[in-house]
Amino acid sequence: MTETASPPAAGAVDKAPRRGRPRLDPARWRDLSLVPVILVLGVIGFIVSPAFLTRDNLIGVVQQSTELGLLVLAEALILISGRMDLSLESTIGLAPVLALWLVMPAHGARFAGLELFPAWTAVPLCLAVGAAVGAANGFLILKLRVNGFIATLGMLTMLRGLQVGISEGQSIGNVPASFAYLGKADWLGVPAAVWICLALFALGGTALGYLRHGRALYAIGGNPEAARAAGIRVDRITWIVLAVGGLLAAFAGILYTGHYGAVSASQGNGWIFQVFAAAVIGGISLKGGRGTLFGALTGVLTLQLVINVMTLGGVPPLWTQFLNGMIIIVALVISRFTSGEKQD
Amino acid sequence: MTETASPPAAGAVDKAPRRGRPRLDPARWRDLSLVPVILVLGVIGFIVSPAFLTRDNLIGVVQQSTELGLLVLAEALILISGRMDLSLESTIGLAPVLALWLVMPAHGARFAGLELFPAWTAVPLCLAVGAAVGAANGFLILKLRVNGFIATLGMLTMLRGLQVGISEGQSIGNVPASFAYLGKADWLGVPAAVWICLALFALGGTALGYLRHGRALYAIGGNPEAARAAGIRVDRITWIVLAVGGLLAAFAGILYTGHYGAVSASQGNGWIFQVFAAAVIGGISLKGGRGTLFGALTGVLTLQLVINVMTLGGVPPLWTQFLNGMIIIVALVISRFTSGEKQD
Amino acid sequence: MAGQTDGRPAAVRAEGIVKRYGPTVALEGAGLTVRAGEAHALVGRNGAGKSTLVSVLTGMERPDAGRVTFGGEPAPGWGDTAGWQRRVACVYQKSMTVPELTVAENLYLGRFQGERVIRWRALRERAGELLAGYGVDADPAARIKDLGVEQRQFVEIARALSFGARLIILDEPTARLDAAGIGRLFARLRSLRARGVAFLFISHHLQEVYELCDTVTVFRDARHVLTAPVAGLPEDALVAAMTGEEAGAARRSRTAARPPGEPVLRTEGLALEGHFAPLDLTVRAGEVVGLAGATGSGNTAIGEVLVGLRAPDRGRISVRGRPVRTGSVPHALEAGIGYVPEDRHREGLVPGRSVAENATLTVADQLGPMGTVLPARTREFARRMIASLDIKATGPGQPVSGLSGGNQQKVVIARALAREPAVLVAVRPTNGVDVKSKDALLGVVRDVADGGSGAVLVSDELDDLRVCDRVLTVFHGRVTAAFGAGWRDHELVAAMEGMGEHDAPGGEHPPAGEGRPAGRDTEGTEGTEGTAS
Amino acid sequence: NRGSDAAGGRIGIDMPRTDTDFWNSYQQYLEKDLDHGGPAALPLSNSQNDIAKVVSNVQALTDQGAKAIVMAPQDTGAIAAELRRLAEKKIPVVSVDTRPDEGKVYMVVRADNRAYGEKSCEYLGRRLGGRGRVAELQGDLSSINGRDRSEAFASCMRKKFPRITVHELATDWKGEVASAKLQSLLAQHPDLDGIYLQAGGAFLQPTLALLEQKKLLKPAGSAGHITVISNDGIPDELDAIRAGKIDATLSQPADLYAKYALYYARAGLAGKTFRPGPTDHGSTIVRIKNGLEDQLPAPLVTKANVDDEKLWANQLEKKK
Ligand SMILES: Nc1ncnc2c1ncn2[C@@H]1O[C@H](COP(=O)(O)OP(=O)(O)OP(=O)(O)O)[C@@H](O)[C@H]1O
Ligand SMILES: Nc1ncnc2c1ncn2[C@@H]1O[C@H](COP(=O)(O)OP(=O)(O)OP(=O)(O)O)[C@@H](O)[C@H]1O
Ligand SMILES: [Mg+2]
Ligand SMILES: [Mg+2]
Repeated sequence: MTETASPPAAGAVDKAPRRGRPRLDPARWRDLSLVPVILVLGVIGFIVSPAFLTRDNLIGVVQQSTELGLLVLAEALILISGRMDLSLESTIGLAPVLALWLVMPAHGARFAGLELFPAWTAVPLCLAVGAAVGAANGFLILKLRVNGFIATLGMLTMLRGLQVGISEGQSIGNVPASFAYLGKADWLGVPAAVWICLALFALGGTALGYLRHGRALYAIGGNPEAARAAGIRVDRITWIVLAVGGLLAAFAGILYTGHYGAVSASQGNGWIFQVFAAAVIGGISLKGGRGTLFGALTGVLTLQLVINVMTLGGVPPLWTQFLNGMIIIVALVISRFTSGEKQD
Repeated sequence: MTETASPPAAGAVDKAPRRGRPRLDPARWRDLSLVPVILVLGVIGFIVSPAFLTRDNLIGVVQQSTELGLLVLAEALILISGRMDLSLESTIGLAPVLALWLVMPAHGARFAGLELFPAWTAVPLCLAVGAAVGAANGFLILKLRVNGFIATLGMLTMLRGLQVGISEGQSIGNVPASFAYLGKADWLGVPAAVWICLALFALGGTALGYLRHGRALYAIGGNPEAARAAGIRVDRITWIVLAVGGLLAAFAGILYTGHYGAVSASQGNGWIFQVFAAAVIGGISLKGGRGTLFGALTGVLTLQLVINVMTLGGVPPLWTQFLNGMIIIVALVISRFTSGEKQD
Repeated sequence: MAGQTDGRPAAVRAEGIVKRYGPTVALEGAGLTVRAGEAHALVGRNGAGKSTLVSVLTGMERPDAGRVTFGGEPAPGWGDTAGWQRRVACVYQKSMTVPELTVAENLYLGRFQGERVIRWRALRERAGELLAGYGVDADPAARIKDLGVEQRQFVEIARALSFGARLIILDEPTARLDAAGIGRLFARLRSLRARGVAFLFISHHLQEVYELCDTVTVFRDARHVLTAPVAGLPEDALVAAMTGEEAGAARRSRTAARPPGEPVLRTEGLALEGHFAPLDLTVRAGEVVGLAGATGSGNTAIGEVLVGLRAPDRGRISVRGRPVRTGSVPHALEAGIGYVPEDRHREGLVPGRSVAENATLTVADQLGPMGTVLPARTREFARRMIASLDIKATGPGQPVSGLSGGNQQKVVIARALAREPAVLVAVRPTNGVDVKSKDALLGVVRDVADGGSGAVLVSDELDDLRVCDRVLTVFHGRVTAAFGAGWRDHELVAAMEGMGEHDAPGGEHPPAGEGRPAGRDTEGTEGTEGTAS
Repeated sequence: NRGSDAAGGRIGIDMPRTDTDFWNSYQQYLEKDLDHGGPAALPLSNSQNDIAKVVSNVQALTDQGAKAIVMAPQDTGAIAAELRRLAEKKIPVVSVDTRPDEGKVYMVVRADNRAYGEKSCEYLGRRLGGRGRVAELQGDLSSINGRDRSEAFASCMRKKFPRITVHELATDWKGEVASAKLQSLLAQHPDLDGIYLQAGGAFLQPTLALLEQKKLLKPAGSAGHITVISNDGIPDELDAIRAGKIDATLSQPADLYAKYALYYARAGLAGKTFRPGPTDHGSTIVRIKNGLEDQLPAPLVTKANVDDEKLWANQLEKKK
């Protein structure tokens, strides 16, 4: 379609309605495109089991979404600025392992650390490792100019291998209390992780909507040359976003560790596809410059609700995976039609 | 020196030197960018073990590359025409299982089929299933216009689930002889799979280079609108390419089954990342319109050689994954610098 | 060259700039000086290095050698984009908007001043006011990608001009504007100039240079060749400086009309809702028919329907008497309709592929037996095209993305001509093409017609329309007038703008496609065409 | 309408995965045993080999009223928090196949994976006469069961058969990776004497296909025979033993896993307690730091006893 599709003649005509109801902006619809899907899932859940609408179950669903949610948050920021990071799924495991390796006692436990730093530094060390991984990705992508998809895929393999090498494939229990706290504490009767995750999404959403550095991500993802011409420091900001992405993944690792009580050797293994699925059915474009964090959040909740409803509904184990895939496709199709936009 | 540096009048004059060295075309370098990597791997292999250069070992490496190679061939065609198909990694398992389910005896063996068709139809049925899966992807992507990455990701999950559901998670041995033949036969002392795979690559390469429908893929991937305006039937050809991709994946499944003696329940599981890695370090662009099958083939061989050399070198199992990831990144960086092009 | 001083300080001075792209030398020791308050034109043939100089002057590209100073001070460091922005604003040749973002945000991209938190409502209001000042009626909350080419161009212009920079660079700003738009732009530029703002203005329309600028610099083949006051410089001399040849024969004027032959293209009741009303058009062999109309008049849509890119709601098309299936490019192509699209980046070129491949895209079935494409024939074919259209490329194997804009346009034309079409449909075929090439390209169109084919030229440029045997003006989707050869500029412009003696009945023009009968409002040499219902 | 009775509450069962022979057989036995009456179970859930899904499934099961849980956490660390939560709710947990590192469990039902490694090592050592070269196809290095087998195998080899060279090949439980690495190793050392397959379900067919292609598949006893010992005891392995293609396997008792998982879950519902010591079904309960473990026997299957009715794979054949 070319611009002639809407010549000024016609343009002038439909300008009035456009101004009259600016809320009908399709961009806004797109963010809500999964809401009907979530409602449908809710109704199905209610039908298949009375346990669905209990407070415990719903809080459980939200809590289980927190770690994946943080990865999606990280990936959403990176996708909006027009890049990709597959290695997030390894960072969520590697960062805690590396941090614990640096602080855990050298003797006694099954997992022998180096005891280089005091135990309370585990959290900051973990976050630093995450940011460093993100920065390393930035180096590969922005300085060496290699393909980001494959570079971060290489990082995914390498970091997972590093984790296996350091931890010798074991899970690490007995983590310092400070490290486990956030993942298992309850604040006001709701897991702390839920509050934190929501706060981070809100923070990110605000930054993307109302701060100039946040808006810059959309410009960078939408047309990097134009962004550069407009005086935005494209490379620097992209680099920062990649580092923040790694940091968020490391933070997700901290929550995971507290939530499940140990750093699992396969922590995050295979999650990256889910991360992409959640982001994209939530309206984030893989080509950059498009989507909101609210949409991404609905994407995460949708995926998690699907699993919950399938479990409550007693789907035969042999067919869960099939159904899971089918529901992803259906959700994708629904979100494509409620948003009314072709995806690509 | 280009013509811009010399007045138009001189245009005819500097045509001579240009014709003298047409081989310095950078596009040609790009296809060879992995050759140095392969050479380096060869030298390392030679150093770590004298067994590396034996005929047995080298043929082994090539044979192990055949199934992955066919998936890469399929993905390369799809990528060149500007699309993606993640579901190939499930098609390689599902297509044989479905075909066998339709032909295997309903009683007697552990895996009960439907016995709807005679045994010799297993191969054509399998290919048909593959093509049908590709066509279904085409429907989602081209008719419903949903995001191809996520639609095929959903298909990946769904098809794998279907395979698990139908096979009840079992491996299927005792496949009809016609089905197993190609994967295990030797022709002229070299596995038939190797000949077939090379022939298909050569065929594909010729089509891309010398047939008009093959060349159309580059135009479609490079700029679909321009291709349409030039009279190329973009959607139809894309659809065919997707179906051919599925068909090739199904064929890889046939080779796999013969090669490893059974249809494994996890056949192809997790391959798709390797498929992308091989294609991209081999010079295929994820954005479409760029790359050659020769490059893709070198990509496959590189990945397989890495594993071979690591095994021969006796790398401790705990560190193989780490090293593997690192080598992918190094190969990517080398191929970026030998091709001299920024990737994106 | 850069040495002349006449008291006024230099707003920008570039000296000895060298820039290479691989083997291509885009600038070789070129330079220029724009003095404060001056309107400075930069002209040159396609690929002379003008846009490259622009990216050097705006800090987008780092030169391999050379120096840039602003008001005597050295240019900001590489990467200090904000620093460059304070000194110079620019409308680039390429679109520099973010399609997914709103008009308002694009206008203020990179300079949300003041407050920490962006106040969108205020921003939209300011944007609305700013745009209104340019006579652009675009909703500030609309996304750029939903805007037309011209509105988009004005957003870029408004952004550049509203910076308050003392130096503004405009790289072919008029290429995507129609006459009215150009008028508005020039009015705005003159008023800025009155306030002492300096311009560097790039255009292939020399009359614009004469209209607007004081000084002109000519680049040729990556080098500076001439800087002179515009006044007193004859156009011939300017063209000679650009081409490096003595001004040859006067610009080719249309050969005397020969009797038109058989009809090659005929449409009956062709209509597309919302774009143009039912159209009956006949193009005869040997005839070039112009469809003149401002942006959005629907003339581009007519072109796109003719070539099958869009399906009409109603109507038939036939070529040489044989009906053509509408809405299918392959069928149109098969029937002998060749097409030069409006936007070469969007519909014309496959950027990563070679000149040869792009030029032979439509004739892939003729380059070898049985669906094969023989590289040797492809190259040979491309060489012929390169030679006959004077395309500047290192060879048939060069990727088109490495060509300058004008040369890319020639590749697109080569692609359309490759099939030796019975009818050539060309939309603004000389978009961004330099004067000499423009004559050449129009000559090609003329030659196609003289060779027994027909041609439809969809354009609003008078230079283009001059080669036509007949010109139909389109306004709001209707053919409002027809002119034979020998029209006068002002008449045609007036008709294109929906005014003048050729005006359709009534001052109000309803949007096309409403189905309101619009009697025969054509007058002119032939009575066969016009809108009917 | 299973469990409409629900006198003592219902049992929640989570399947670790469904894409392997072994776990599918386990599921079939479970369903068969459930049909024989007793306290009913909620519909089975499937955690697809993802520990996070185990936790969410178990929560969904308890939300629906499960009063006892049967699970098979393939990651033994990251289940600790969930076990603590279940302990707080006084829900007994039966862990099948793996022994959680921390958190209270009512009973662990598993065969000893270290014993697998040791038995394999001893069998190979004996058959090879204490010298030679063997390949070990390991699983996923981050799987506890695989690691136990590898460690036990390695330390036994080091201690008892120092003159046997072991080549450890990590495979991620993938057949094609195993085949590729084994092929490379065979190119390097054509004189390979033995192979230890840590998972017959994944490696058996690829290994046999490779040996066949390399003409190394010689009947047991003849010169040049490569001794192969496998693990799992699936029907294919028994067939291969009968055909003389491999020598032995360790039968991991899918039937007993299912039977005693349910047995202990029902006992837990009924509030029964157990003490360490021998059981009535030929196994021993041992105390572990966070509960009890019933160490089920894992018989070595060779040509001599391959047709034993008691082997689960043989019953499966019959059932169909
Ligand atoms: N990114 C690039 N890569 C390779 N070559 C380039 C690139 N940009 C410009 N060139 C080359 O540099 C030369 C000058 O190009 P430039 O765009 O400056 O020309 P121009 O004078 O602006 O032409 P036009 O009037 O057509 O816009 C051309 O030969 C072009 O092929
Ligand atoms: N949303 C945005 N739109 C446009 N430009 C932006 C946006 N956000 C940031 N920028 C630009 O990105 C560049 C980097 O921002 P930054 O604020 O770090 O600039 P700075 O000059 O280093 O410091 P300061 O913030 O003090 O100006 C600046 O030029 C800024 O104008
Ligand atoms: Mg230019
Ligand atoms: Mg131009």
